[in-house]
Amino acid sequence: MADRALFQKILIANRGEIALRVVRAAKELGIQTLVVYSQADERSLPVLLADESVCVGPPPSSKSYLNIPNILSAALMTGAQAIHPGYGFLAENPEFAEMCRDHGLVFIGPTPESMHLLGSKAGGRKLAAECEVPTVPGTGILSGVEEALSSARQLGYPVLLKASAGGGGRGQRVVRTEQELPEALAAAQNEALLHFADPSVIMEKLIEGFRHVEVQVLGDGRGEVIHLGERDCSVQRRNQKLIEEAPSTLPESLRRELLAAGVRLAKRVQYAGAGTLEFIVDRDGHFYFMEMNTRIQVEHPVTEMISGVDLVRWQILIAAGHPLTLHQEDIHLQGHAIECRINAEDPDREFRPSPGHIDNIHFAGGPGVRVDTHAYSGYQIPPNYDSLIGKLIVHAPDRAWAIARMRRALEESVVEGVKTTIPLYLKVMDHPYYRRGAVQTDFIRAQMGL
Amino acid sequence: MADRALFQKILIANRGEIALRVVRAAKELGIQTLVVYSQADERSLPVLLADESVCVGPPPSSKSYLNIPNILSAALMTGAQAIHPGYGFLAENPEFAEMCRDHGLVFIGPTPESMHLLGSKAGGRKLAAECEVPTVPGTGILSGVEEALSSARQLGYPVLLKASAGGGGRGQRVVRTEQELPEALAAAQNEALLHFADPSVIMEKLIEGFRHVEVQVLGDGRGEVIHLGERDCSVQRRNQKLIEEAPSTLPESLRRELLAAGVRLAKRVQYAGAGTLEFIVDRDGHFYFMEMNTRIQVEHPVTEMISGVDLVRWQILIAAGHPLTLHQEDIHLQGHAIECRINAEDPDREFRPSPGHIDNIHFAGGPGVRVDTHAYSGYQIPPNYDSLIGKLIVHAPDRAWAIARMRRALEESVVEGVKTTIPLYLKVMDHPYYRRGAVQTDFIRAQMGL
Amino acid sequence: MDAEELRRLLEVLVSADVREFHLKTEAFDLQLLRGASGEPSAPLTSPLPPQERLPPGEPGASQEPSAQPGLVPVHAPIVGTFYTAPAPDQPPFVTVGERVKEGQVLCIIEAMKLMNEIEAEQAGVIREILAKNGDPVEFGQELFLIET
Amino acid sequence: MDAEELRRLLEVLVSADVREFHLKTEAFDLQLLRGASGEPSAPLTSPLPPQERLPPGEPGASQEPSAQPGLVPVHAPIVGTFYTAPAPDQPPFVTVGERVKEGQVLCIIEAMKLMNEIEAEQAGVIREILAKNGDPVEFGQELFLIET
Repeated sequence: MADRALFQKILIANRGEIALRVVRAAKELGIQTLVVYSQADERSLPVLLADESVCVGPPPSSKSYLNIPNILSAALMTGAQAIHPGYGFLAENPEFAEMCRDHGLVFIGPTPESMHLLGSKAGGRKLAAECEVPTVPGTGILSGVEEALSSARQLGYPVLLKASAGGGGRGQRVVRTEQELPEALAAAQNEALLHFADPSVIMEKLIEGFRHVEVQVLGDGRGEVIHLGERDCSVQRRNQKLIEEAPSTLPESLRRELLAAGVRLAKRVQYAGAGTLEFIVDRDGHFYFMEMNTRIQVEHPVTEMISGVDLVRWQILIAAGHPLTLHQEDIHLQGHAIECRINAEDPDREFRPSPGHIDNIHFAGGPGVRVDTHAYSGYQIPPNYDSLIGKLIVHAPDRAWAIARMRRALEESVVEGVKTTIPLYLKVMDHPYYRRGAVQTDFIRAQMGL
Repeated sequence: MADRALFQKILIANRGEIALRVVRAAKELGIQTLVVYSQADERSLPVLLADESVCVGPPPSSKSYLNIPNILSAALMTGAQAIHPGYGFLAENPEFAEMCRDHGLVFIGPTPESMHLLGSKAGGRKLAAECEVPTVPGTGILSGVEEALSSARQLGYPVLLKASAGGGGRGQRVVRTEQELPEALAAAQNEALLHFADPSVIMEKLIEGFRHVEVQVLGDGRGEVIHLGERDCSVQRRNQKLIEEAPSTLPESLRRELLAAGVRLAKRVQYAGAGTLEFIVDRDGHFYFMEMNTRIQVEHPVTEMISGVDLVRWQILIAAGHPLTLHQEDIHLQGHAIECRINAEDPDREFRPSPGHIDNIHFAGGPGVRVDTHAYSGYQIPPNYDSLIGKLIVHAPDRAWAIARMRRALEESVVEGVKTTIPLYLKVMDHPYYRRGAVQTDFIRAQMGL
Repeated sequence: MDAEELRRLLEVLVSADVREFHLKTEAFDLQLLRGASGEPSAPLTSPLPPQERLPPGEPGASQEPSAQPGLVPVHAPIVGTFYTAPAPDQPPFVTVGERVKEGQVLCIIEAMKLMNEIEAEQAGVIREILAKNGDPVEFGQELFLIET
Repeated sequence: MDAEELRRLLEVLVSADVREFHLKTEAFDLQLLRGASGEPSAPLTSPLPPQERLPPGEPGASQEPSAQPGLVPVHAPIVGTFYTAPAPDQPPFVTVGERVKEGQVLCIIEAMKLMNEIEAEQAGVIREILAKNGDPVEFGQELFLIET
């Protein structure tokens, strides 16, 4: 399939390690790469390694990586045929996907229609009901205090208020008593309006102590969908994933149910490309569908390691109209993979970002180690974007070995000039809870006191 | 099996990337590592990463890495229980293996007896005959000119004279006519005496234009032997391997025959540990057994990539008396792997070694890329040893993709301060002969003019 | 030599980027060493093989700013196609040597099928036109040099 | 030069990023060294996290040679166990302060069950014994300092 003419040139509308990841996939397919970048990223590795690059704006992302006219102009004037949005920025913006289509450019991702359908929590909840996939008991968009009070009584306290359009924990409020509810609702609506330009808020039963488990799917846009196993992403801090692994340590029967539910949901929207269905799994082994991410995820490499499937390559192939020649029975998940996100942050100072000059960087190598990084010795980390400077991924035949391998890989890795999360991860690898595979999303706070 | 108590501490009697490779395997098994080193290697990565290190001599290897009393003393005084010899140096020295045994140390490798048996070309030839594995038509040790002349008449010119104890092309003479023979024999005997302290010379039919293909085996020392596929190592320069791949591009039936022959030979000597049976395959698809290497090979990672088996871990486990729980039916070879040996050499100046200070080194990452290197930014390459500074290995579902992946990985890799073979390998990846999989051992000279 | 005298001396040394300095008079003997490690530190800046580096002639925001004294560059505020004239059959907006007023249209950048007129922010004389008619230009690229 | 004057002088030096400074006048002689460890900054030499670095006390050929003037180190010529005396119940070969002759036995290194006597290569006075009785020593490790 590498021989078949696909796109001649694609534009990569992102930065950092994911831009580099797409450059790599495109190069291996023989596709020319054009990376657009902000002035802060002029000396970044994806820019230096791409066949072409176009500056699309000053450092603030609102004026560069979110500058749709400049990005589309760059594509049109250089003859790129498709745009890969990476994750974040424009990756889940259906308007951008539509504008690509309007200008005769292929958006490497699902259709604007399925993005619309899956983009809001309310939409996802409706879809789940149609597919008989459980969601956390909750409401649609709340009309006002009256409805909120009666819904909460029905669900039972504690409940959670959430922005319908939101993500990343913004606009969320935990409510434990009836007294707090009216004020919390007003606050949540305000915050939702502020962050997402939409005051709509929904209510859910609060699940306390759970794991974050997600299902990776690939769909061909014509109803064929396969899964590539699930990932456990419960090691988080303030809703930010830090360590991910595949497969999860859930019991086999529960895994099978989860995977089937993920495929059912993605099939329902005739999903095209790579997507992730996020679930939470409570202590009793009940799982609830949360939302679908209609893009490649940061943690996709753990799935690539256990499945041997190149997800970014498939994103490009599917967008180019290539049939999904992989079938479910071709997917054999092998061994165990773990990813640590190396962030330029200071774990001793509340994970404050630590941008600056990387004097020296040296990542681990050897068997079963994969490194995805856009950083290099001499690289200046710009303060304008997130603090991810690389991902260290290991693969081994079983989980205990994968942990031992990650441990030795972390010990080998050195970053001089900025603080990183490496020392924290060494502690996690030695932590009995983590080693037992019994980590919930509050682990870093509750068990490690951070 | 990682949980089972094996050795508490092993001594690593080697340097460079293979010492680091063994450190990694030991760490993942929870075994303490002691690296012995020469004064030239004090700041090398394996020394810095090992739990302990002991200097055993000055830079010349004869006084350090070959200094058996100092190495054994280091093991005895630090309480190491086993010695891993890596490759080269003491790896194929049966006397050293015997001395280890005499001092109550486990030599991580085969028994001295099978090393003796397999150590000479004449020994290997005899073994092959017993196992009905073809060898290049030839003689035993030649008694003199009379026997040489009659043997050559029987074999047919051209013939090859070879030191029985030798390797690496030393003591070899091609003889194309009867007139040249007496003088060539004397010269070969002299050279053999000079290099190997043994003037014994054998004669073989000269095979012109062949591939170097080798079979990787693991044996438990009790007669159980499995293979992990073969490697094609035909991209060579002056008998030095540069690029290796697995599997070979030989026809399926020939591969099967070769693999079966390799297993038959190793079983015959009740081989223990990891070993390699080297064959040459001529243009007509005939294969001939050359010799067995009773150690880990530089190019072992390509086998690890396609088999998922950690060969160095298995060397340690088998030496510790662990049963070989892997069976032939457990081995599923997947995809295609290629290794490029990154040498600090100048391809434009006849591959002259280019030792010195590495100002900056940055190896490729991303999916399907493995890097085994002891070099780092700021590392001083000592002039005392070989020029290998790292190995770049890729794995992909098929050979064409593996070549594309290696191409992009080579493009990403940077070494500043010394010359390397990277530019040469970029040319090889683009060469139609290499891409077709039709490379013989004279490729670099005959097709690339180097 | 007092502190004030020394301060003035140092200013001169800094502005001249002097790194090592040794002055001996009858009254005093002064030695000093300024700045980072002494080494011109930049061995690590290029993680790329030469063949991967941007060809020097390629248009890019990476171009060194043309720091000729008295010349002010006009940068492309958007990404698009650069046109020197309002239409193919018409004369260019400006030519080299021409005096322009603040707010005068210098060129058009076509982006997303829209023609965006780029105006002079300062009056002056056009000394150089750095992009060619029909060139794709990126954000921040220098288009003109104006002598003000 | 009083404290206030010195303070102002330092401010000036800091603002000019001066690292080394030496000023000698009739009234005084001032030398100062500012900034990092004084060490020529080598950010690239250590590819290892601190916990992986050799503990400073560990015996190792990596020990800085004891470059005191007039003191000559005696190095271990082989790897083995260091003994100060011919047998546990006997007095040591040499003690600190003792004058030794060329060729005099200083210690024993046991390697492979063989006792190797290590002799002085020069005459002098033992100033320091750097290894302890029973220590494992590696090649090149300093065992004694002799004042010649």
